[in-house]
Amino acid sequence: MTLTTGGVPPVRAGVAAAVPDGAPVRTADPDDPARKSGWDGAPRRKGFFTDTSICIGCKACEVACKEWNGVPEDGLDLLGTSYDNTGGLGASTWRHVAFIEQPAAPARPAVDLGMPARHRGSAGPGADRTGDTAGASTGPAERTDFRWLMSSDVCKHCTHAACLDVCPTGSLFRTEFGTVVVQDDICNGCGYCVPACPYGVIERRVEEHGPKNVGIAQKCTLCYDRLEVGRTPACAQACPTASIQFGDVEELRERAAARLATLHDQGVAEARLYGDDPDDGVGGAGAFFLLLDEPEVYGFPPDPVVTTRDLPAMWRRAGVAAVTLLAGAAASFLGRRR
Amino acid sequence: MALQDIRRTFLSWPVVRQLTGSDPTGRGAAVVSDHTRAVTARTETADRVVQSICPYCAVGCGQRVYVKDEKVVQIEGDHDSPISRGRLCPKGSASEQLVNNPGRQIKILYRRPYGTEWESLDLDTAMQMITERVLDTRARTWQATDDQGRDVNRTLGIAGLGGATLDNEENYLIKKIFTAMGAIQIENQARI
Amino acid sequence: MAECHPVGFQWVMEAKARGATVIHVDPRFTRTSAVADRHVAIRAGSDIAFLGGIVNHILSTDSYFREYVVAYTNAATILRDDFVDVDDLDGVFSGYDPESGTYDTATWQYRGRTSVSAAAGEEEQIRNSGGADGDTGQGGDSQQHGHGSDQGGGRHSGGEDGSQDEASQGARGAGHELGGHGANLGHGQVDRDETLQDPHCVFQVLKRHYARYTPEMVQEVCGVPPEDFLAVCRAVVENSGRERTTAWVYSVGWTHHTVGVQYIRGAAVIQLLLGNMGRPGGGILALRGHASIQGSTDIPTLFNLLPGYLPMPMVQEHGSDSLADYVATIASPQQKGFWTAADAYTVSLLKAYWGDAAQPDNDFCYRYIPKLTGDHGTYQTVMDMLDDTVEGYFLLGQNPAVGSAHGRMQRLAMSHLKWLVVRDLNLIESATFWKDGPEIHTGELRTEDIGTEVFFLPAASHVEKDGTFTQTQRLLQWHHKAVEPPGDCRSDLHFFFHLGRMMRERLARGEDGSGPLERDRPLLDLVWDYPVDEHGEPSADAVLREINGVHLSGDKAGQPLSSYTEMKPDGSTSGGCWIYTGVYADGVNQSQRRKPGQDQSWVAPEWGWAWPSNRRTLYNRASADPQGRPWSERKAYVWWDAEKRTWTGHDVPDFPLDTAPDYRPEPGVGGPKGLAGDDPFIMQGDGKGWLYAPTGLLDGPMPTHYEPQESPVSNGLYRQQANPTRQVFPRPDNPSGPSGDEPGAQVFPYVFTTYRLTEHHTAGGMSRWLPYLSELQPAFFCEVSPALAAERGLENGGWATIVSARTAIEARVLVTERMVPLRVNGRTVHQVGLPYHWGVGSDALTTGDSANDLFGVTLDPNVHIQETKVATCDVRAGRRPTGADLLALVAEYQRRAGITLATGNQQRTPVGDQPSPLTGS
Amino acid sequence: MSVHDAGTERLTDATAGTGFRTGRPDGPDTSRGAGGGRRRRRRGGRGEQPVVPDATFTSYYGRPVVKPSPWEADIPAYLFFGGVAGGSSLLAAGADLTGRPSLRRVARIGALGAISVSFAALVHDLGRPRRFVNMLRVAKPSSPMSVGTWILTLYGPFAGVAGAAELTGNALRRGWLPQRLRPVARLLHAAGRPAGMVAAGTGPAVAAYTAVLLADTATPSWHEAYRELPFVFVGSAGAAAGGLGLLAAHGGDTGPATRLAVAGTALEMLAEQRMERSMGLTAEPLHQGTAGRLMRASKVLGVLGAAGAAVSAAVPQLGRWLRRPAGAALLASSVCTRFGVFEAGQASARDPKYTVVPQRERLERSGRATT
Repeated sequence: MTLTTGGVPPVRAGVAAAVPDGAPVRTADPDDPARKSGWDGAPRRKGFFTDTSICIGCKACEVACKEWNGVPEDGLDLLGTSYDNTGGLGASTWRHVAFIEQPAAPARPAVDLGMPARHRGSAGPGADRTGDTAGASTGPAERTDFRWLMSSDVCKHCTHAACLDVCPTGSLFRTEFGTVVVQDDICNGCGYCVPACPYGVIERRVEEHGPKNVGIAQKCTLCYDRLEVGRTPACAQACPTASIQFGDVEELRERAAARLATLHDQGVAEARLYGDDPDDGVGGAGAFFLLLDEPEVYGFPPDPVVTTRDLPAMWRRAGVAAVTLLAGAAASFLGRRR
Repeated sequence: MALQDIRRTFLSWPVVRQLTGSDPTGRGAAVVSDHTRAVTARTETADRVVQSICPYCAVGCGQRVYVKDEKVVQIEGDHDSPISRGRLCPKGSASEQLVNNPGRQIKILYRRPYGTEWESLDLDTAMQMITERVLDTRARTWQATDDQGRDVNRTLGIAGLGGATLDNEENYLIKKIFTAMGAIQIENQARI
Repeated sequence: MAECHPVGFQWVMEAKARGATVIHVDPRFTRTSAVADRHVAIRAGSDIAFLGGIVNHILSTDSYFREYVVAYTNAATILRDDFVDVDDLDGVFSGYDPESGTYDTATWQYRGRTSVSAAAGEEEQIRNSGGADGDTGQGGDSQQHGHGSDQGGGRHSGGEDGSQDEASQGARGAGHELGGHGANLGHGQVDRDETLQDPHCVFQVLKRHYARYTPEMVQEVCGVPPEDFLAVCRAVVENSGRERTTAWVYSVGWTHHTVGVQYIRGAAVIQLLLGNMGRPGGGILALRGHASIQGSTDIPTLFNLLPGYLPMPMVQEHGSDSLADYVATIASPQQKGFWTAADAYTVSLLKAYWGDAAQPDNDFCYRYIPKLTGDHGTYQTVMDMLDDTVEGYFLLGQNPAVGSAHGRMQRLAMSHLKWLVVRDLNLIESATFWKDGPEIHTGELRTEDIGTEVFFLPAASHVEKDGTFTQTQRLLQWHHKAVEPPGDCRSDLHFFFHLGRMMRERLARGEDGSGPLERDRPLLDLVWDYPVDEHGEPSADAVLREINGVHLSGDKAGQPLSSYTEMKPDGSTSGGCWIYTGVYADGVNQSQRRKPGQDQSWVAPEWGWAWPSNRRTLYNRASADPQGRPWSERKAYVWWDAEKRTWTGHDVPDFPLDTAPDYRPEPGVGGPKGLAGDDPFIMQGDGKGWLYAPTGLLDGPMPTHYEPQESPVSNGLYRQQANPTRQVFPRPDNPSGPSGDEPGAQVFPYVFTTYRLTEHHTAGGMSRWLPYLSELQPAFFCEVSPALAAERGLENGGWATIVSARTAIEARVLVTERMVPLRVNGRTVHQVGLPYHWGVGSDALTTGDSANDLFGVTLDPNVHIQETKVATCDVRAGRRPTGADLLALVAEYQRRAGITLATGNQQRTPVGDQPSPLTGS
Repeated sequence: MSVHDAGTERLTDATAGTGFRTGRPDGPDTSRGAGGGRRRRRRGGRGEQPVVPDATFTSYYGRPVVKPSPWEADIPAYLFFGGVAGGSSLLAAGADLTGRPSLRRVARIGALGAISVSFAALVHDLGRPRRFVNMLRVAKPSSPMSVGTWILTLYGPFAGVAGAAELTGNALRRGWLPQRLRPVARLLHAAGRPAGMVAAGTGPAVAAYTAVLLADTATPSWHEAYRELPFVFVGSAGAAAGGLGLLAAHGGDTGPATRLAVAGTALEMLAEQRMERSMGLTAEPLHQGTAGRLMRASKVLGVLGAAGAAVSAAVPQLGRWLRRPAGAALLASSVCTRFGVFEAGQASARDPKYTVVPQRERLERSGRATT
């Protein structure tokens, strides 16, 4: 391959340069998910740290992802949810930028007392918020802490990944990078991974988005093909403000902790990390976040747990139930015969 | 099928790999398919990569254009650029689609006066027709002097709008040919 | 900036991470506001009041950078004592002629000076603040951008009254055609009072002028509470001085006002007072919105300019046949700086155009250049189309049916053409207006009645051709061709080269083989022999070489020029654009340089090539103190090396390298040698940064607040409501709504403003056809506050109809607290936000009504740019009527508002309620 | 215009989900501070007792947090038929051993039919049915569907042999078979009993594992049911198998079917009640909408069916005409249970409340909440 320009080496060299530390460093962590999945000598686990405090909601990640992975366009609907017309992650959306508009707290307390009840399906937020619109009567002075939060969501590539656990074909697999990837040539579209995911990430592609990979479970691959050749995933490479950071999970966790400390020092008390804790319900996510509000504000589950954590108990219960049925059936043949 | 093949097929059965390899739970190395094993980034298999500049706004982000079999297969940020450091906005990230969009109009269309539909036209004919139109209009609307007899050497019958999305070289030729043919009403987005 | 230039915005985020304070002043709370330290909601169209308030704060608290101001600006310069400011004349400066709506600028001059020539484009604009990027978008990061501006052009003050044009020509100055080359000062000697105490010195005049711009006034006019305003003032002041600098970044929506140039002047005054020009981290940065919009003004596809900001000759000003006359109007040999070599630049251009035919004895074919007689700008041209004087129209990557003001006028004008050539990547609305435009739907046009012959020629994309873009920081970057264009797609280089070739071939034969006519000589003598490849594509590289210029004789004959200083007025050099000379220095295409940023200094001088002379920050002599030492180590950029007796630093010094800081020229010395060692503003006739522009502007020497053409409030400063020199077009098809306290103003009670979204690009030709972008913003919408939604019964996700004095459009509704009602002048002003990417057609993936249809045509007098960032409207719930009912609705609104031709079109606001006669026809 | 419609509809969701910030009447002021500007929604209007007292919660425009399964009717049908098959194999084995040929015949053929339909439903539900065989690439204990596949792989052939033996045995007896096939039929006949025994041994697994299949998801109303759902399902399977026996077997052979049906129904109901108690908020969907209607129907039909079966057994005169409707009711009850549980889960996944509130409560219980 040649590079058409003066004096710049071919892109292979560029690729090598893209791997910051030259040859991939092998993981030494015995609990590394890749090692536990049979990858001897796996490189260090790769992941994303998404710092939503510097996200500008440009959606470059969404487009770069679709471009690289050939993910189809999935609908031209205006959703009326701020600048989010994507809605959420799904089979044909592997990156999703959430937009949350938060009015400042009104000066007066106890807003729910005496307020008219809010009805499902009534008009837009504006229609019945007028009495409480800070700007309506008071000007901008009292709403200085109006916030517009933005956050780019993605597959979490969990340490304990329910989708991977429940996949009956081995289509979903743990890669040597510790990520979780669907093998399009294997998946038979059983759909089990869909309800298994505690974050609602993976989804089976429907025909309207076709024809590529219709009926097959689809989600972020953390650009497995790019990682194979030492490249940064498309979304992280495109991200203009480095809100999406790619790297070794271990290092990213340190970076995230440092960033959190900085924000706390700056008085941003509401900053918190989400998904970075190896002791959480999914064993820590490979893609974790710095948030400025509760996880559910962004559409995240506040305390996700990999469903298979309870699987041994489930099997036990089912075993007892099966024996009960066997015993019951046997018992039903006891007694007097008519 | 030779026995050897059967054996190989059997041994590559993930269940067997589960039982014999380092991945007993079947969630990693044991279940990888041949297809997956062969995966590589299309940036690596491209015939060449060409350095370019994003065509949208004027920040001037660097782009790398990957070409395979004379088709653009990927456009992404050029990390060498001190302006953009490899990053692109959503529009820049969509550049490949700008080039390869199946809906892109790549044929000349012609609408005759009072016509209700497009017709097709080949490039040479279109160029000939446009040349005629320009020269006819120029001849018809030529002003050698203004109403006070001062030389103006121009036509006010031909106008142009555009240039801000074009190359400097293109703008240079446009201004040069407009000026030489006496057409002065050339404008672009900078006025708008 | 985050909205429209996300990748450039990375540097803002980087600065913020290092402790910079980011303030965003915008009518809307945008993605930029979301990450800014402070968002200040401002009423659209009130920016001069805000900027003036900051000037007043700086002056009244003595917060200016005194050493910088005294040494580097014209603060100390003494003005004529017959200058009268707006406060004494109820809103106009001295010299105003209410009949023509223009100024005689004689009284604005420096003492001892008469007006030599006022140019619309003053140097500040060309080199620094730029006045006229019309592009709505924005554009880039950068140190100091200094995009060129495309000013000039004759004024249209109501009808083409030739005699009036002629008579007022001298008084108005030659702004029309002087283009961007800068104002001619005659000479560089001025009277100065460096104590800044003289009541007639610029500093004192400025102080008096802005004394009324108090925080309270700012609140009244802009709707910005004093505490917010003062917080901004403090941040700006605290972050300026020796150790720190503040940058002002505007997106070129600032130019979309009838006082657009003065907005930018306002920022320039602040930056000069605070010592933020020519220094790292300072400047006024224009964010431009098209890949090469900077290039298209440098090498202009603009009526009033030749390459390198040389003016197009105008009959009245330049005479019609003398090169010497022409050159004399550009710069006086006694003035300071590099414009004194305009003859060399012009002759080199003529040699590039006409080669061997251009000889000293024929004035280098100067006569071949067609002459202007007035305004031939795009809006004037559109009106000429309606008058059927324009037969043919080339649209080159531009979609005026959606992107220009008054879309209806644009489309109707195109229906008057004989032929239309559209070259674009997609089948844009301007190519299909004859079958699916809004006027077809209303019945105003019938496809079968439109005689316009339309050629749609698909264009090559950026990866299908070689060439350079000039980005917002004046950087030329080469893009390499990657693949051949598909199908019939061709580059514009291909199209125009072959169009020229075919025209020349035909003309050479002449009619009936009778040989060429005299008028065809400019075409036939043209240098038009670019090498082509096997596909017939001309070599962009060869064109760039021609732009750079070559030595034509001597031992270097045939070699590219390395600098514009090598250009000669004797015909021994050629060069198509003098400011680009050096892009082929040493015979190397410097725009192709791509040394990785990580392998070079932070200035990255080896990436691409910046005009002029690969200089990344303009006026960088000002980054050192008068003695040539950096103002501070932290802000060191360019300095005087006393040992080597040369200027040096991180960037290419923007100063004669061997001119020592203590050098003082003899009186009467002009040109580069006329610059004193402490004259950093080398393109200004006096070498100083202009706090006050004695010449060069048509609407005042200092920015002063005027209301927009349409405004719901009256001017809080004086009787004069809007810019008294704005260019109005009182035509039945161009009505304006009443403003302020005028009767009928309440019919259009709301302000609307337009803007871009991250997900789309301008008029949509490069975004609304792409699935990946269209799905992100799939429909035209309006943004309204909850309060306005309640007032008008709008529902989030529902429909609204927005009605202006011109038309009514419909949009989906986003109710959002990001839109804030403001308290202005004792009343609540609601603002409606409208992205302008959509248009009515049938080919794009997402279509919708066009926000620009709501606007009329009223222009800034200096640069002929339309006011498309603010106007008034009404908002109704639900969809608009269709067909003739739509026209009836608009007519009803016009009737209720009592709109006549006079409404909004009297340049001087009449006294009281007495109607005064119409200006113009 | 479809854009408009879709937008409005989605908006309604958004509006409902975003809600109007109410704060918590009995809690600390959550409107600012760490939770800055959270919007919370309280279910139920004033004066109405909410199911869960403190169900204020925040969501992203009311959008689901987890995704409902993409499964349609195939899967609950699969659950039902799997249950029928598993239970029937037990009944068949018992009948075989205790000499109840009509019950054996009905149960064996029923098991074969049910497992066939069940299998067809499973394949039909796949996004890529032709790739069904990929299920056999791996054996993953972590995947109930993988385990289930292997259970079915084990069970299916034996149930099939038993069923085939029954079908061919009948034909053989009646001399319908051509000469050539008779040795095969005799072989099948001989294999019938051992195969039936194996099928009976694995049948309970077939019936029980489907509960794990649902429970091993992030679907709130399935996962939270994991403790009791296997009992509900085996109960339902027993009831359904008994019902099938009642419906189709000869009256004299139906005693075990009756007992199994009554016991199964009782188990199902008891377990279901316990299950709802342990599920907390996520039990709510079992009472609402389609799921609620199905679960109510299941109970009514189950009670009627079981009662009918019992009465049939006790009063043979009534049994003659009551037995079959009772059997049908039991089958229908089982269908309703499976579809009801399925729908409740789907509904729970579509409403973020059932994901967010329990997790938030869990966090607050454990003291890990950040607010």
